[in-house]
Amino acid sequence: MSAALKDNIKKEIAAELAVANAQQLVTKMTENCFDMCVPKPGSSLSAAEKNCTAQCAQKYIMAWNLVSRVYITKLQQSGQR
Amino acid sequence: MSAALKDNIKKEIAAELAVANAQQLVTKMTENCFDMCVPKPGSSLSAAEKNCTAQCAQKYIMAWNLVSRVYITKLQQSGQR
Amino acid sequence: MSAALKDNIKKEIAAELAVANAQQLVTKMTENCFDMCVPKPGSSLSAAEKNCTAQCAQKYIMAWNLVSRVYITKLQQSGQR
Amino acid sequence: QEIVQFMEAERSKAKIQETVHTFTNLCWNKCIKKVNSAQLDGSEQQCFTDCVGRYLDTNIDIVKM
Amino acid sequence: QEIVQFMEAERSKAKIQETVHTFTNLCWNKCIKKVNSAQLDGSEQQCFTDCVGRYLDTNIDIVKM
Amino acid sequence: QEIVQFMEAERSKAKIQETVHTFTNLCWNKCIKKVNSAQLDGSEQQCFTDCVGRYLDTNIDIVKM
Repeated sequence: MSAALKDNIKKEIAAELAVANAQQLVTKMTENCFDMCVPKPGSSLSAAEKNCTAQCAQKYIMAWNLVSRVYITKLQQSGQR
Repeated sequence: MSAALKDNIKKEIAAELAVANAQQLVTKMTENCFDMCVPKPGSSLSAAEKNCTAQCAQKYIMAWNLVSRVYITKLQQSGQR
Repeated sequence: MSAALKDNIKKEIAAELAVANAQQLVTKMTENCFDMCVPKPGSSLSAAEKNCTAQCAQKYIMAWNLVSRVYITKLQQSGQR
Repeated sequence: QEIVQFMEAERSKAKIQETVHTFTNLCWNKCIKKVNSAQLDGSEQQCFTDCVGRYLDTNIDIVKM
Repeated sequence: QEIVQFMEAERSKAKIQETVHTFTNLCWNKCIKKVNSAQLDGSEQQCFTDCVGRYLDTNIDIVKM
Repeated sequence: QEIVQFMEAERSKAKIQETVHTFTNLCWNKCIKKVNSAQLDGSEQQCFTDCVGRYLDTNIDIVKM
């Protein structure tokens, strides 16, 4: 197999994983932020609900990144893989 | 492949999907209606608990059908598939 | 296939199932006991939290064994498998 | 390929049904506090309709971010 | 085919264990409010037994509907 | 085998990310009661850090039992 072909396959695998991860993140964010910001859904999202959702989503991503850093550090400390 | 054989295969695939969907519905209905109608399980189901469960199950099916109609309409409006 | 080889394969299959079951049990115990015993996580587990977790885990295993017995008895009574 | 096409269609139907299960469960928790009848009354129907609608709006807003 | 049969049996065992995990988790939330000892006391044992029994009864009633 | 090795590495990455999703969701419920800003403030950051740490400690204690 040529190096170029190998690179292509690797890129595709990595891209598929990245997409699956992003979808999972969006699903969890939507679930948690809808639950927190839209307790009683009305006929449309109010400005306050939209604002809350936008802040919530950014907060959720920051939390995800923090948890990721903390967890990977713990994994490395304990020598587990 | 004969048309009759094709039809048979299609029927089997459709039936399998229908069974899986019905099982999922029964599982979710049981979970939610047990949680709501039997907060403190006793030595047998009381008449009130049985009545609540029966009403709850019918309500759940109506909710499923409504959600299904609303969701499919939204999908069609947004041109997604 | 020799009887010895068959036995080995069976042992491996059974061991794999046992490991998967134990992992699932540990995951569920950790989730439930962390939730109950560590409502506000601090910089380390307190003695009270550790004590609660140890008791909770033993309780959870007893509950699992009880539920298992009750469920299998019900399955046998109803003639299902 | 007729069968393959049919399977594709069934698979996309299964995916939609899976989402309907998720939404029904999620909106049930928001819309039904207790069971008084076997019917969905008007305000419950409205709640489910709004719940699905606003959930999808929230999802779209998040994806667009 | 001995191995195949054994695998079938193990698979059905795995399915039962999966249900036991689900029931234990569900009934834990109904029966255990706080942890005071490493034992299941009498009323907790009764609660788990009734919880599994009534859950199965509810399931049967719903399927029969 | 270079590809196989790469796939192994990606799979172990996917497993870690799956755990990160689980922990974020679980600690979100413990640490965030309402949304007042788009930032994680200091005490929220501390809460997530402690939540992951103590969850892993609890897990280790249980496995060692």
